[in-house]
Amino acid sequence: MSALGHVGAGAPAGTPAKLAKPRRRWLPYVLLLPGGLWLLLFFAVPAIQLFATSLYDPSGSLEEGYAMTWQFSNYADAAAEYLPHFMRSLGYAALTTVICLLLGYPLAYAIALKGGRWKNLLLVCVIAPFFTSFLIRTLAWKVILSDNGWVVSTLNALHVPLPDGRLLATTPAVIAGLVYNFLPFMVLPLYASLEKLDPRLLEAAGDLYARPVARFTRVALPLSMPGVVAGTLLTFIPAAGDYINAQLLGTNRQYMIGNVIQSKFLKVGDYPSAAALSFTLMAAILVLVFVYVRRAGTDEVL
Amino acid sequence: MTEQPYGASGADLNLVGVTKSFGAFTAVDDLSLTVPQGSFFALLGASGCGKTTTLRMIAGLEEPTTGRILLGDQDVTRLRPYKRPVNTVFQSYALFPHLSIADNVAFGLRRRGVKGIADQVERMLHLVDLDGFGKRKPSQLSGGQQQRVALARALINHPQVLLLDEPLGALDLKLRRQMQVELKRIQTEVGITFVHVTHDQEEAMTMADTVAVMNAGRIEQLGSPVEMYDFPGTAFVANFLGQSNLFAATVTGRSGDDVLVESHGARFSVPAARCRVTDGPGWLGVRPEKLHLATGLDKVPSGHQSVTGIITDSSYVGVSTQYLVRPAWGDELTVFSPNSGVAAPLAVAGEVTVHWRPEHAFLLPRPEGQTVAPVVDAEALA
Amino acid sequence: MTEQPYGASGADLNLVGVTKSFGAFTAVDDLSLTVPQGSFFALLGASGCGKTTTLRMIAGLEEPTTGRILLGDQDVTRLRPYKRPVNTVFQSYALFPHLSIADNVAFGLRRRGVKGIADQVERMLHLVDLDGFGKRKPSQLSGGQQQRVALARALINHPQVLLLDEPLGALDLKLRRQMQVELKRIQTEVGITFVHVTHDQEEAMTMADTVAVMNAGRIEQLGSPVEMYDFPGTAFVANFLGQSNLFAATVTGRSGDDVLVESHGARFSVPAARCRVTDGPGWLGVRPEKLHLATGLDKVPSGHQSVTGIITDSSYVGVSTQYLVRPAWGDELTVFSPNSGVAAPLAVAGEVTVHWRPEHAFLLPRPEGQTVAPVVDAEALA
Amino acid sequence: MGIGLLVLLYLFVPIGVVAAMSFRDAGRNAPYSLENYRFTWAHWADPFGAAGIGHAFWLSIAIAALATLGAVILGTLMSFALARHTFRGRAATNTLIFLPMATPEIVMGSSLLALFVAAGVQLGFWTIVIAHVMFCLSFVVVTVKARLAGLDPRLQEAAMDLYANETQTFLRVTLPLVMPGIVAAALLSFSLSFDDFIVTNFNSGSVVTFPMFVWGASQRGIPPQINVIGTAMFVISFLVVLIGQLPNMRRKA
Amino acid sequence: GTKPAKKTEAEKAACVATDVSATEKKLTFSNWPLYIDVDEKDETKRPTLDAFAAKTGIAVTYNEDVNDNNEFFGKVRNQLQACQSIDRDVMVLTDWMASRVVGLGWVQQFDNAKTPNFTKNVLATLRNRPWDKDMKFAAPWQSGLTGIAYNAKVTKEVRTIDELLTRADLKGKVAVLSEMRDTVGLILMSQGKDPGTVTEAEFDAALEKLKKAVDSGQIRKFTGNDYKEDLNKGDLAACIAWSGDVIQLSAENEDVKFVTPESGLMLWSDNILIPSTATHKGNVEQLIDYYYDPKVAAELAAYVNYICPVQGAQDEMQKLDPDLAGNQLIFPDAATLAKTKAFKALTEDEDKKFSAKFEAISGA
Ligand SMILES: Nc1ncnc2c1ncn2[C@@H]1O[C@H](COP(=O)(O)OP(=O)(O)OP(=O)(O)O)[C@@H](O)[C@H]1O
Ligand SMILES: Nc1ncnc2c1ncn2[C@@H]1O[C@H](COP(=O)(O)OP(=O)(O)OP(=O)(O)O)[C@@H](O)[C@H]1O
Ligand SMILES: NCCCCNCCCN
Ligand SMILES: [Mg+2]
Ligand SMILES: [Mg+2]
Repeated sequence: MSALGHVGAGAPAGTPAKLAKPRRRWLPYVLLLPGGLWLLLFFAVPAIQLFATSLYDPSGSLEEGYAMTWQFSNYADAAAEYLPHFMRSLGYAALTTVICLLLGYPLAYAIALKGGRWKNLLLVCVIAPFFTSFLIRTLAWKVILSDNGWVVSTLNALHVPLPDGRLLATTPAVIAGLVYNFLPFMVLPLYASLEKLDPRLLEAAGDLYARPVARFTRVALPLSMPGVVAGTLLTFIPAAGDYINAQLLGTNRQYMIGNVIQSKFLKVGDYPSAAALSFTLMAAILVLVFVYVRRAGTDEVL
Repeated sequence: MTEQPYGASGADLNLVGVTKSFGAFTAVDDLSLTVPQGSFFALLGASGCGKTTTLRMIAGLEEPTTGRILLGDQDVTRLRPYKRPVNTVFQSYALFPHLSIADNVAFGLRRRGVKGIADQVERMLHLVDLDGFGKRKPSQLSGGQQQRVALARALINHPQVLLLDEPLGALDLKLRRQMQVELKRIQTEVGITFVHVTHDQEEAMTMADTVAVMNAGRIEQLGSPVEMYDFPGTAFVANFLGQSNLFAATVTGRSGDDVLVESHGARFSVPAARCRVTDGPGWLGVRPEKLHLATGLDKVPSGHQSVTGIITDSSYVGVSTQYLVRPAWGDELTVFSPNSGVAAPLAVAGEVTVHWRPEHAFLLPRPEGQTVAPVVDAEALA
Repeated sequence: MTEQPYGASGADLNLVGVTKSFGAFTAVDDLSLTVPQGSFFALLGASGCGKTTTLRMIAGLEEPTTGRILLGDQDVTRLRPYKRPVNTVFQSYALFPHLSIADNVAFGLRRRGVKGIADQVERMLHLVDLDGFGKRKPSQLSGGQQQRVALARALINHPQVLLLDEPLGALDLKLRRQMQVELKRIQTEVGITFVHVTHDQEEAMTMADTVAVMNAGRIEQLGSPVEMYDFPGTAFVANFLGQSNLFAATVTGRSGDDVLVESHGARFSVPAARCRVTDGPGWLGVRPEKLHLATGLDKVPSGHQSVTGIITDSSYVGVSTQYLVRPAWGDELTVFSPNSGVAAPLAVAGEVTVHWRPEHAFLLPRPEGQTVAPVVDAEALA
Repeated sequence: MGIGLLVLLYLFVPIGVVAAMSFRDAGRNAPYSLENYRFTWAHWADPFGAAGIGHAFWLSIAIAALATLGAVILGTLMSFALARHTFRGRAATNTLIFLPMATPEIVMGSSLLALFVAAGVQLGFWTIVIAHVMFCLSFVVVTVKARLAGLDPRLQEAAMDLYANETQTFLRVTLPLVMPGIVAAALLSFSLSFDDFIVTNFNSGSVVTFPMFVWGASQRGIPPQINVIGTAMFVISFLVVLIGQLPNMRRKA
Repeated sequence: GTKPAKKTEAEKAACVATDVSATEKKLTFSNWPLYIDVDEKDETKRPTLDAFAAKTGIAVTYNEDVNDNNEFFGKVRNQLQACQSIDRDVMVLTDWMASRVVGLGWVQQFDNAKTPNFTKNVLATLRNRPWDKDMKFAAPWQSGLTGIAYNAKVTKEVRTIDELLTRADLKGKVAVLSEMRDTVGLILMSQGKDPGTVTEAEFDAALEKLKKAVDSGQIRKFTGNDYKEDLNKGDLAACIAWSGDVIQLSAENEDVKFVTPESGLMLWSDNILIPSTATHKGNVEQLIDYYYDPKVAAELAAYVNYICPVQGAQDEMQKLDPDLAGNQLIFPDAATLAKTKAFKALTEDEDKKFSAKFEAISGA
């Protein structure tokens, strides 16, 4: 299981191993062929086709058919109309990522450095809840956060201010759901990189007058940066595209861009605009990822 | 909060009855020790005997189960590591891979909020002969260079005590000797207390003022290297600090200042001053370089004691030739014969007489029934 | 497929003009070499000089850029590794962590479809003194034990040639000496060709019939260890194989069988038979153990040559005491004085005369203008 | 450490609710909550008692198994190529592998749907498998590649030195050593596939997978058997992984 | 670009699947939740369906996977358009969606000769509807009413749409239906307008009212049939809901109550349709005929509490449960029906425009 921890943490230091000499130059291509074709066919081609769809004339309909009119204005329209949803998606995803980091770091740290012989067991504890279907867990959250549940009544009794006196169908509930569902995507890569952290470096820092806080900020954190980067990406990206949490735990005032895309595709049937929204989302995420990875200075992250 | 007087004129390091147990296992057992200020102290012992644990307790990385650790008259037993005027050079260097060399060296000062660090770092890098390397990352340095950075990183804090945990363990022989000279020079220059842990008894002996040999969590013997080598306290020390030829012997009597012993049917004498036991069983010991070879009993100088045997192996190691000689009773003797160009090499399978001066022998305690000298087997202990 | 005659009576290993380049960098440069069947051959050289690359080409893990490798009269240059009657003991053992010790040892035989392996494995484990360890996993063994498994795993195949790439590099001094004895014993018992790479010149000298010193991809000198130590071919070898004191000198003339040289204003002589150059600049060299100390010029035996200086350091290393003596011109001399109990130790800062017999000196080539002897700095090469 | 344990507790809270609900005795139209709790074993005695649930569950297991198999095989081959060889187009391949991870599920699901419809492929079991292999693939490559990169190449050299040819070296040494990485990748794939709703929902046609069943149930009233299966999956996965780890733990102990 | 989805007659004909009913005694049925009778003692049993199976030997796979017309349409449209099987032989959709699917040519005709009960017993009001003049495409499953439901445990009675959309104590605890015709229809009526003749301006005014409620946070959700869970639990205090659902719920949870708003109720019906790619048309015909037997219809109505589309069922109900036979929500009389309105049949253009406006408020 410890290898599970390597998810997204990137290759450990060291150059790729080479055996004797590459006698068979064609070998890598043969190895790549099936998987590569799969990705090309079922990821790249659809993506390109989706892009084409995003440029159809939006006045068409399924019934009437669509005409390709290179309608770049679809993008402008989508962006203009759904800017709040975009901002909300990115905002929620960012907040989710930050909270996941704050929760996941201590957990990964504890498992990696204090876990000892319980390491694997603890890691299993992180993963096992995720074999219970994600929807079931989210429904369980609905029970826990229910307006008439004991959590809300306790908080109310303690006069903790809640939005409209409830938890369900509020922004905090959506964020909580997102955090819960994406936490393992943060913990696993973090664990992988913290596991490689030499505890002697922490001791050395202590020996060199670093108090616990400095030990963390000056040594542990910078050294686990690859894990932080991988974890934030693996959390942020799916969170930004999610719609289930907003739908089950929020109201339509919490709806994210995913809800819009989903409804356009599956309910309204406005394909060009749905495709344009999809592509805008993908582009926005890629740009953010690119900038982030650059700034974090870890190029070979994934 | 009261800051430690970093680099203040130090005081002796005292360990008083320190014990450290991990569960049921006692790694360090009621250890008491005084290391005078400014001295170079070496801790020697087989793998797993508790050396690292001792250092870690001094550094504050491990808390003693019982006992106290004092620096001068301050009790530091329960002080957090970052509050102790003690620094460590770790076995594996433990350089921060994400920081430049200069930042590594500056680390301790920065944590203490010292200003104007650049100058000090530069001077320190100069001291360890690494001028101009400040901008590199640790991975861009060779092993020996990294070792010196680890040293600089610790030294720059002017600790009262510097702990060195096998800092040379990973280096090859040549580089190791070079670094030993360097270390000794720096210690003499800066004059702080060094506590140096090593596996290599030659290293301990060349560098230290005082050597302590540890065995299974306790100190077996402690003293100046010359004295301990010359007249070890136990068979363990005799075998651990250099090589020894030990014969199972029994004291048979006394003749003036000499103790008389019998071993494998032959009779020998040892000056009483060089005997740790004066009756009952004992180990009669002589160092290999104190043994000389003669081609016949008649060539043995008068006053020397001797044993005759067959040469079973000879190996030329440049400086000296090492002979193995098997006497009638079996166990081989090791003889180092210096290649100073005086005598011609001897042939394997020939008969020789091994002889020594009685005052080069020593007599050590031997538990009744033990007939094989305690061998230092690092593996068995690891 | 024609199988190799595994374990067939071997033949000499021949490297003919072998060169290996990695891009623009030449790691091994036109190397020619013959290793007689059944001999113990040691390859010595600083880090990065091409030792591992040479072994890898013999094993077939790397293909030479040019040149040929022959086993007897079979050209194996382009044979895949698994078709060569050659096995390797890797520097880091490279034991298969997922297989038990017995399965590790049996690996080679299984691949060749040999039957009735269990017996052979048991015998081999016995040979390396690991009876009863067959069921363990490599991670459950100590370093020294793992090393012996690596050896058993290779030996069981009865290769014609066994390559050993610093197999003892990771062990501590004591264990290392122990394993050296073991290796030598096994080689004598099984009688196959060993090619042994090491950093440690003392190891090379004690174990090998022939030693080759490599420098920057080429063989600097090759010969019996005793001869090479006694009369090295170059200043590099003189410094790499043990220590040497080298004075920059110039040949001034000849007197009978002696070559006369001048160094730092003093005049010395060297027997012509021990001179690699007979005119122009040279290095006058004497080994530290061939130097003797006298407390005054009058105490120097007749026929000896001498230099007077101040003792700047002395360190007791048990077997001998190492003195550093600084003559008038500055560069320190190293003198090893055996602690055979004959002479009393000398005090630091005292004046002494260092003397030697002319036939213990040697004269080596020195490029015009070079005044500092080539130092062996593993770091600089790493 | 303390915070870590609290977070772990947080991860377990909903599982506790699911487990509790799996033992709740309540009528079909009773509110889905822990109020008026009465205990019963009945649902555990008949976990597939609700109409359609058993079918959906086994369907999801089958899909996850196939998707895992496919993704692990394709992904392992790819990671070997990427970790062991330098070749033209390596960077492009890396990007192609990274992109699906960087693409929100909804975009992947919808574009794939458009492809299947345009190509006239009948939506259903196989389109789900295809989609799942596609999005699991990247995770497999990343996981196995990391393991491979940490693998000592000298072990393979040692094998060749000991008379193992390329195939034997791969089967006897490389594969067993990469196994933990592959197992981890498989576990990850399985859970990703088994749990997927978004992509599946787009490409399932009329097939109902377990998450889709749950989704439907959440809209009309949740049969208690869903909680039984949810709890059982948790316990089983926990035990499987734990048993797989036992030898490991003992060694470390 | 893409081709129009509307099929030509030739295409329609080409797309109709071969009927294998003769050899395969089974069918798959997609329906809304709470639309079938369930055995009180054994919740896995459905008495009328089981009786059908016993009588005809046809095994029915019954799925409750229709939650919302648009959602269901969205799920199957790609396949139906591509003339692919959706693995369903029966789907139940509301009038307006049924009309759309019929218009697209995605369903097959059934043979009236094989459904004598249907031809004979279907209510007069449900005959010869404009989009199915010959009664060959759609057989009403149930009709129903849309009104207000509330949970008395969490709130006091909610009497009007205005209360629902503005009452402060309901803030954040109100749901309306994502079914545009239901939600907007009720609002129109609360504004004194007739949903049957709605103009664009009236529609916009109604949406304005809705938008205010959304923006103020009064409305928590737009739901399909999934309001049921939250209302039952009390996370929703009140919502727009369908009559039969609420009555069924109240049988187990007496806090849940149905209210007829003073301004009136919406009336609609849901229809059995046979997708063009369905392969068990013959079996479906038997099913239709079976459920149009007044006795069966009464049995079903007694459980689901929706308006029964079958003439003669009221008499059968009299025997079964006289209380229910007089229930206005199941067998409404003329006076009750006068308080109900059906939503106008929108042109394709209107539909698109209205849906988009409604979706802009509800979907995001
Ligand atoms: N955290 C621990 N838990 C249990 N036992 C420990 C722990 N740390 C050390 N030990 C045991 O204590 C003994 C002493 O260990 P220590 O590291 O001090 O040895 P050492 O003398 O430094 O050995 P080496 O020369 O191999 O570094 C060993 O037997 C070791 O196994
Ligand atoms: N694959 C390679 N590509 C480029 N350079 C290489 C490669 N392998 C070895 N070298 C270079 O060739 C030279 C010789 O390497 P080799 O490993 O043979 O040294 P070595 O003598 O075994 O050193 P060491 O004692 O440190 O093991 C080194 O400078 C090394 O950097
Ligand atoms: N529980 C059955 C609900 C049926 C609702 N049909 C949709 C009617 C839309 N006006
Ligand atoms: Mg240690
Ligand atoms: Mg090497």
